[in-house]
Amino acid sequence: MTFRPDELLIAAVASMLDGLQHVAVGASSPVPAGAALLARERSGGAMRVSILGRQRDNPFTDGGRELFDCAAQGRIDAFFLGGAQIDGCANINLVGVEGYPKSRVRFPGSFGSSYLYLLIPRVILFTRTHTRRVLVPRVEFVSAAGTSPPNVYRTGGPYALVTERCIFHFDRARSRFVLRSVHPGHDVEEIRAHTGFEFDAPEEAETTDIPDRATLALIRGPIREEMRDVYPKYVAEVLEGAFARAD
Amino acid sequence: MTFRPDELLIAAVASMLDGLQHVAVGASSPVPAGAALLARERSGGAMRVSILGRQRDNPFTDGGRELFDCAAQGRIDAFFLGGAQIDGCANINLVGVEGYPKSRVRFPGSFGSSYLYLLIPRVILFTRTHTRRVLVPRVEFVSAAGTSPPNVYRTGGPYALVTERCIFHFDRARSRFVLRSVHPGHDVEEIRAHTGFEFDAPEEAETTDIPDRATLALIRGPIREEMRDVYPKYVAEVLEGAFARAD
Amino acid sequence: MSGLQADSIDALAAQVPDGASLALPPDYSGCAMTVVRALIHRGARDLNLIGVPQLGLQADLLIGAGCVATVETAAVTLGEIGPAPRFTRAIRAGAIRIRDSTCPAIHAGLQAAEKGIPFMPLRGVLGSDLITHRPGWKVIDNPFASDDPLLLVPAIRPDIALFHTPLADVHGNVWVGVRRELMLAAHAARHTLVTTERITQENLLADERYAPGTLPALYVSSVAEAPNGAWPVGLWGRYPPDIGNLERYARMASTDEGFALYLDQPREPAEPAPAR
Amino acid sequence: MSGLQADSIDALAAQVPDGASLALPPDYSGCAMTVVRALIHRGARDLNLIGVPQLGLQADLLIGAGCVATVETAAVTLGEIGPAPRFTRAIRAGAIRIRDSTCPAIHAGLQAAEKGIPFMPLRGVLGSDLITHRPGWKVIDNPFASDDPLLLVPAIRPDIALFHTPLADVHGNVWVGVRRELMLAAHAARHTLVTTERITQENLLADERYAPGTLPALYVSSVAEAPNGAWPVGLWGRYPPDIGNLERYARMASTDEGFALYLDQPREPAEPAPAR
Repeated sequence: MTFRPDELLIAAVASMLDGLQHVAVGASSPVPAGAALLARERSGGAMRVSILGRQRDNPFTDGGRELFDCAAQGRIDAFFLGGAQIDGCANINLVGVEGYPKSRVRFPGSFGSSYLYLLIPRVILFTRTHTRRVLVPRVEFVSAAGTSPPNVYRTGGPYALVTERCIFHFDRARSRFVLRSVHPGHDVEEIRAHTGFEFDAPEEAETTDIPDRATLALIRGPIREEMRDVYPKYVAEVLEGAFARAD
Repeated sequence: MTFRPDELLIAAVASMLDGLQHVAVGASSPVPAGAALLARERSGGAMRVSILGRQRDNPFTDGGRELFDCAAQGRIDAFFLGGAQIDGCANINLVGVEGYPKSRVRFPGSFGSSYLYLLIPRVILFTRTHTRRVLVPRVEFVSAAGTSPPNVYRTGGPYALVTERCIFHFDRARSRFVLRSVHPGHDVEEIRAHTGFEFDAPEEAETTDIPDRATLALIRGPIREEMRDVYPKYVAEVLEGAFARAD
Repeated sequence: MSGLQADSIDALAAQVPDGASLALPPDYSGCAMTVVRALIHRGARDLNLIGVPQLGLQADLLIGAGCVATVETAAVTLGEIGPAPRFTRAIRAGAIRIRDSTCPAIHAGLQAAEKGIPFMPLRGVLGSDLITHRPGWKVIDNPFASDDPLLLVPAIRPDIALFHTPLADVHGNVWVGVRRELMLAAHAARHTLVTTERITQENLLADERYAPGTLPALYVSSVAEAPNGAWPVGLWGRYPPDIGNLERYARMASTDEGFALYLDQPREPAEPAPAR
Repeated sequence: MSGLQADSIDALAAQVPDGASLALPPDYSGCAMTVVRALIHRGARDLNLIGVPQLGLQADLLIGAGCVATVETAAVTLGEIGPAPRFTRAIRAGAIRIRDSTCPAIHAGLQAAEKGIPFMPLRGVLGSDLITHRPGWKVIDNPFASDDPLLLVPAIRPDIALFHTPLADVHGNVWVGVRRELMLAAHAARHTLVTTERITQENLLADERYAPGTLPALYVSSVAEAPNGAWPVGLWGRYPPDIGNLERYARMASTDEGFALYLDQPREPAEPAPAR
């Protein structure tokens, strides 16, 4: 069955969420939001999904701080972060490159990443762009630290890194990414060529699961409809856009 | 003009509040509440009065902690405290006597006194009962400290002590009460006899001002009416009760 | 809570194990009296009560019934009705362990738990004997200044917060209105049990007038409908305290026998109107 | 506020002196854009912006207009529209001093000011370069444990909090709904200035549905009525952002000339419908 690249990404991320109780998603993250909604659908509604900035799925009533307090209370199981730079130790940079504070290229800022990365058990890094400019040996500014010394209070951290080309798992003990699966149409050689940090890869790389018929029906049915009011442009252009090339 | 003892007390306390911006009053304090409402009336409504536990005059919307936060922000100018025991250094005991924690006589507890006493500039101690059992040389348990060493952050403290017999001013520099005025019908001899702590008194003790006609009209008019819904019993039995003996 | 089925009072009480720390509001804030009576009926033991920030009838009943090991509170009082007789007696007898506190220290401790931090700094309080008797409290030198002693109170994380509110919805969202100390207690506690006057079909979070005063279901383990559920204390904006019953309680609870009688029959048996 | 007279936009702007620290919300929370434009018109200087906890168009306009000395924030962004062009450029040029933070550190700093305490402990953040660049932040050893490093962020007490809301009343009470970060900012700030869509005669504190989302007048210095006052950003529950205008802004603000032109004429001149 043909599928769109983002349908594969949504399905792949959703499979990392199955069984969790509460998944929170930042406002401008359509793929994570889609994945969380898909996982909730598959849980029969047992999973709680909080989409920040969305009136309907935003359960918070105690101001901007509640998300952070809630995470520190241990009531959020998974969250998503991106990074203008991500390095091999899973450090992320959302601040800027080429100098600080006078950065030649400045990004918006760290938002809540510096905090949530340490407190939410399963943080999934998502960056569509998989190039050596994004996946670097060492970030120029650590917005949020991928790993911490053993005496640092830390109840959470990086779980996986999902890109347009593949999925890495993060091995916290070794502070190192491990290639878990390569999306159909991509290969390890290509991934090595476009990844600026070192990572481990098995002899034989697995292929990322293609979304099955039932999953696609959910994405193209209730999930797409639920997403339409927050991400109208994304739904129209991507989730109703071109299919992936057939391989 | 004849007046009731509590009309004198209300007028005397109100005169300590004139010119302030925000006066807060605990729930079960009819004399302080009456005084605050009288002072507000005389301010032409410019003074803000917050009566805790009263729906209408309780401006707080952030839960029980807001009063305390508000005090620490410096937004409350005056407050009232009582004490099952009050000593000559203005320490107050709201916890118990004859042993701790196994007190033979236990009072409810310190409430917010331990905190507010240090943070609200003008704390007026009010205790109707003026005996050696209440006004003691040294409280058996310090719920809230009357004075602090110079390095302690303290923006507030005791201002005066008002009883059924007289008014003391508190001299913070000397950590000592000074008799300011004696209510009509009482005298310094009597006050010494019923006060367990040492205090200073001028050669010639002043008499507490008798409430003037305009003040009495306010108390017996709008103030009494405003108080009726929170303190119905007090208004009926005291503010509409017997007059003071004529002297 | 995510189920749509409201629970029973007994089901709520069953979620309070012996030995639990139990955060309860004062009489004016919203008391789940039906659950308190169910706990007494069950013979709950060794509860550690936490006043948010003070306690009233609920504590006096539980203490009198022998359900309580410790009490952390800024006060225990029946308010206008007078002192709390069973509390006063238990203190005198040394039957409970009291952890005297002050309102802002309890709020601060709950806020520390809410924020997942180990302690909260607090101004004031220095010089109070409370500090002498609370070895868990620390006075440090403010690291942002010099010679500036500062109290730190440790986080208070109750096992359970229990309270009563005017309104909840079928999704488990609970309207607490301006009684935000209830929301704070729920954020701080591991589990929250709620009784409510009424459970509505409408989603409270979807109504912009109700959402700001609503505790999200996320924090709520169970909700049970209990009309008049705060009786004999009152519920803000809904009904006043039953002063007659409270005065009857205060009288009866002054003796062990009277207290036992009250527990047995909290409501006065209806009497025939006196013949004339 | 205790007066019943609503103030003018200019009267509000006049209460923001040059050099003031000014707490502003992000684009989704309620932005008093009319006052921001009045400040630019006046040529305000050396403002120290504080994002609650991040900033958007307001900051980009003020920075571009040269009104800003420092910015303390978790981010500056136009959201979906893209990066904030004047901010990005000012950083590159070193024209403003940036104090990079993270959302919970700003909330915690405001909470410390709200509580009148010198600092607030905060979990997380350790290992972030933010700490390296914030000499005002301290890492101490948690006094309640051993070998447990803990970040302390100092209180953030803005001179002024400025925001826009859907509703206020003639008494100066301001309804912020679930946008409680606005209430926090007001508690923390010395003065609070508010523009609002509508000023009602009803006392919001007297209505149990509105009171829980209402900032009491006690904290409010001035209120001005400003219908559509958040334009071109949106106001939650009232109107969406004017995406067309924001995209126009992003395009124009990519050059100095375009930015000056936009300031001069934020609304696109009405064009005749193209002839067909």
